[in-house]
Amino acid sequence: MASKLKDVAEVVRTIPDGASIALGGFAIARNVIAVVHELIRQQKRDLTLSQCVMGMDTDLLVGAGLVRRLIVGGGSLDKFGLVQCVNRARENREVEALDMTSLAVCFAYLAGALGLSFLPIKSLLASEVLERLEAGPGAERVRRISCPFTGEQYVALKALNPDVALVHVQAADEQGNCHIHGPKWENEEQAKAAQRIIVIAEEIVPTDLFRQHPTRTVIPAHRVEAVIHQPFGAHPTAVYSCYDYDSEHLELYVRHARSRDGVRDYIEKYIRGSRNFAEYLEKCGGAARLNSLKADPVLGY
Amino acid sequence: MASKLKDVAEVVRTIPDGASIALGGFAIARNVIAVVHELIRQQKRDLTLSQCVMGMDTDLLVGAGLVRRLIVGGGSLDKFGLVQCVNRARENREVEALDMTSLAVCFAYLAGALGLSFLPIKSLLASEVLERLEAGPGAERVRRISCPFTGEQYVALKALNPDVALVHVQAADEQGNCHIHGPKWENEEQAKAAQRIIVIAEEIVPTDLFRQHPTRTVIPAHRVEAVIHQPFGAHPTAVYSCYDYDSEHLELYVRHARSRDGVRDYIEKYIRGSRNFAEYLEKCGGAARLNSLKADPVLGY
Amino acid sequence: MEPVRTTEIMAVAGARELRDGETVVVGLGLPQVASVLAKRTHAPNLTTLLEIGVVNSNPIDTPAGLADSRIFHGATCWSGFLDILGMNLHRGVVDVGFLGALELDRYGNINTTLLKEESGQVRYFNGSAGGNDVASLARRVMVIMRHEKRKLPLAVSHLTSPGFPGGKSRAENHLRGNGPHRVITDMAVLGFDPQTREAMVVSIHPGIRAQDVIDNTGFPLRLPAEIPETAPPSEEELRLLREEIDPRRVYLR
Amino acid sequence: MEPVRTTEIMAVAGARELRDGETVVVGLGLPQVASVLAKRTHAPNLTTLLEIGVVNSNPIDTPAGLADSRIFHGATCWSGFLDILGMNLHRGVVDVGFLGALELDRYGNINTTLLKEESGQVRYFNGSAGGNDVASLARRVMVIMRHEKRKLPLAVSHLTSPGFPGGKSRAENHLRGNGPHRVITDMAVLGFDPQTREAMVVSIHPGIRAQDVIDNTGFPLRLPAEIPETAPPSEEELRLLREEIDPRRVYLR
Repeated sequence: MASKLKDVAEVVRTIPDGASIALGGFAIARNVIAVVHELIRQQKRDLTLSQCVMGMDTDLLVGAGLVRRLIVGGGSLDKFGLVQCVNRARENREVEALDMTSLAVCFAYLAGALGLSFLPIKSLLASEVLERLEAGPGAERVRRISCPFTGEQYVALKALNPDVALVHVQAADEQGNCHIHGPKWENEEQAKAAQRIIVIAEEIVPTDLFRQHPTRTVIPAHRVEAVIHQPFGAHPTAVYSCYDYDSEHLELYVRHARSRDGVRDYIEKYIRGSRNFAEYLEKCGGAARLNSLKADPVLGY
Repeated sequence: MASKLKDVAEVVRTIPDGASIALGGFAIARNVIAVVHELIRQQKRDLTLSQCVMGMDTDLLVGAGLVRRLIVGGGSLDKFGLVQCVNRARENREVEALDMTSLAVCFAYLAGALGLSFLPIKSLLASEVLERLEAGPGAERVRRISCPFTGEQYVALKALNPDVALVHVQAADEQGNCHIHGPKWENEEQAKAAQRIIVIAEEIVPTDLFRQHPTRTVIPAHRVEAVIHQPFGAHPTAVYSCYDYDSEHLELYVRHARSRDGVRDYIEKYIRGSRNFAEYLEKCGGAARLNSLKADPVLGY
Repeated sequence: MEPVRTTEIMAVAGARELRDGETVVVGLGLPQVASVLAKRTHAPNLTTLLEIGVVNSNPIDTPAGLADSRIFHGATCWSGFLDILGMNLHRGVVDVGFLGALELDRYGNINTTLLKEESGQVRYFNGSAGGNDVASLARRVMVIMRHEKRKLPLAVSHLTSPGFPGGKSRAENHLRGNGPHRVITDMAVLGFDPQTREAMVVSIHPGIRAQDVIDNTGFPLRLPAEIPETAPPSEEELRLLREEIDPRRVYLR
Repeated sequence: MEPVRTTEIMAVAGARELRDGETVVVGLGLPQVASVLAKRTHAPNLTTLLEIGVVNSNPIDTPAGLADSRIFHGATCWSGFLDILGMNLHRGVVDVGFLGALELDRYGNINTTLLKEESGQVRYFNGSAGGNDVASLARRVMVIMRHEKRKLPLAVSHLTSPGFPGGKSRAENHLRGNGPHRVITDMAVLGFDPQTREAMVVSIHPGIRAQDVIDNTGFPLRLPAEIPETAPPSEEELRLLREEIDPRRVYLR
């Protein structure tokens, strides 16, 4: 079978302005930072991002001004703080935020992954989360319905079928078969809901590894369009069994993210000022720093 | 944590007449034969069985006259033939057969597993399968609806929440954590849809095995009520990585299943005539025969 | 060289309908053989799915059916019905679905549920299983079956899996896939008229007369003025089928 | 022996609300500590779930949050949101859900989305994530938060996760779970009046005066004639908390 290995810049060039993108990251874990950097370098516009729980990935894209709409359950950088760029953009109405819940986003992905145009849910009812959706652009994604059998009231969620899913995984083969170690959060549903799946892998492994453990294949090759090989591609966020999050760099980012100027400086120095991800990793301390983050083989962090 | 290991007779005594049971078998693979035998020995009545593809398990239960209703996608004994007892009971209107499709049964289980009272599907439309359901007792399980967003027509399937799910797995711990090797067909959805999960395991393994490979846990302990340890408990059907199906015995069964008398004789000799599963296995050739069925460690069959 | 068998012509006809890069839900037997042949010739990037939860398996021993571990062998992914029938077929990414049939009528409707004997007695078979799902949802449906008058009636005695019910379009029937595309029999390859949606002859196998086909079909069959002959297998295709894919003649009887 | 800390009283109060054999969706911090304490004492068969797809993990290092690999450690199952929030919480098998809150009002409605400053400026926080799901679906909801007037207003400035909106029953609000059961603060344990569904005092922690509680609550708080004191931790509970569960005082500050 033909290899789907591609360079990150080459892949990002195929993502048009206005694209809807499902991000596979969660808070400070498995964020697709390498692709986020390239999206910023190529100055994409008017992106729609969807994610159960936003992390540094979404915060950076919003901070760089690439995002028109968010469809999310929540957001956090864990102990490092809030998604400050996202919240600032919300507070100043610079982004259209469709705030749902983690399960609502997950069910909308599931509907998309199953080829269903909608799925019912019992969350959201009797909350301002639903009222705000109904009062704004979110109105097109929710309807109050009742069960045709029991009459029970539900919120119908419109399926999410993003143009592209970007998922960072520990291991993939050149055809796109993927292993994810640790919790998968919404990765399987969001990937299978998307029109195009782009995988960023820490390691490229032989297809025989998937033949040896077929039950562990989370995303199968035939659904995957491209595989980007980028070790430490999620830095400074963590990848279970590969490396820990980089506390120093996350703290540095959070300090910058407090103000518009700070974010601009961060983006200039670490992203636009780097020709590629390797250069960024050098600025973060290079091999020495990265080695210090490597996961303990037993603990996985 | 307390052990959930129980004896098959003890467990089957807790299953009342009229119970709805989800069966984890598929054609001639991973049928819960040990439990089927005990259900027959204890002469349960008026059972409702659900399954994507019926195998020897359902055929035996119907042949023994224990079943009032079937909710199924199809049935087969692969190259060994048709589910003759089921088909004879259908032909003579001795069983209420709600014939759906494999995906419809799977979606009904999924709805049940997600706590949704219904799920839409695009199968069944413009078919006599749907017409027959609507014309009979199946009418309570299907409704024609349209998507609140797109207007597209769907069939709404009523959730399946069986009283009990019986699933044969390769390995479980005493608390009920389960590994299933090979394809899972509908096992995860049907188990999580059921009110009670009863697992039959070829092997009891330590909980640490699940802690070592947490991504492989298909059914988690907290949902499981009882674990029955019964090596070769699926005989004469196959269990991937443990043993192959027993062609001779399947052919013998199929010959008996051709007629009511034949099935009666089979049940008398092999089931009612055996005090327990060990006695049945002896009648099938005992250790020598079973060893000849053991799976090749590389091929898994 | 041994004369070409009808089953070989059928397998090759099936293989040639598959395009490189497509995703196919296969059944046991000739569909499996046709897919493997396509993979080994013009479609190396074909993905084969089994409804029970198997992706790209590569059996080295002959399976007794879909539940036989032999058919799981060499797969790159093991999942379940929800993944294959739900997240692939219902999702809309399955290009081709292969089906068998007890009966197939002029509108490509399929019966796999029951037959009615003259006595009026009904005899049941396997039912739908994934058949109705595949017929409702795959982009193209291909049926492989024997060419007999009783198996190709004007109307099926039970409509298990829809083709173009009532001769109406898929949209009018609220169905997603494009419906039946080819019916490959031991006499001919049939297609469907885009206007009337009735079965018509696409090609007739070498050595078969048009009259044979008409006589063995239970519904009026449209024939083109010039009837093409089904392209015979190439030497390489025959070599692959006979030496590599089914050397023991399990399916290519 | 070192005097009992408020955080220890809170952890113990939380632990005692959990029954053996129950399934609990926990968050980081005190809920986690309370669950572990319950497991080590009266509830060895407690099952703890993390919304991201973790069952019965047993961290040995202090996690920075839900996304920190440290919190996955020792789990018997790793799945995802669909399994934990869908096939457990939405399925209806979660007995207890622990939540935090920016604000909680007299009907147990929770705000985790935003705060409005005097200037009228809105400040956003984490939003719902799984919070609204847990509040809508868990059989019993337990909130652990600091006891401050501004955090316990008459009505939340944004109703993220419903308790008893409008003082109406869960059924009238079309919600499945039974709603808020206990609010454990650093001053008291609150419950909800089954008739009026308003928050009321269940017990007050040792050393706290009723007036302190009233003064630090933004809504009229019903107090029983005889106000029970929150039962203090036993020596064994203190030993477990201090020596085994949180020896480095990360959460029990």
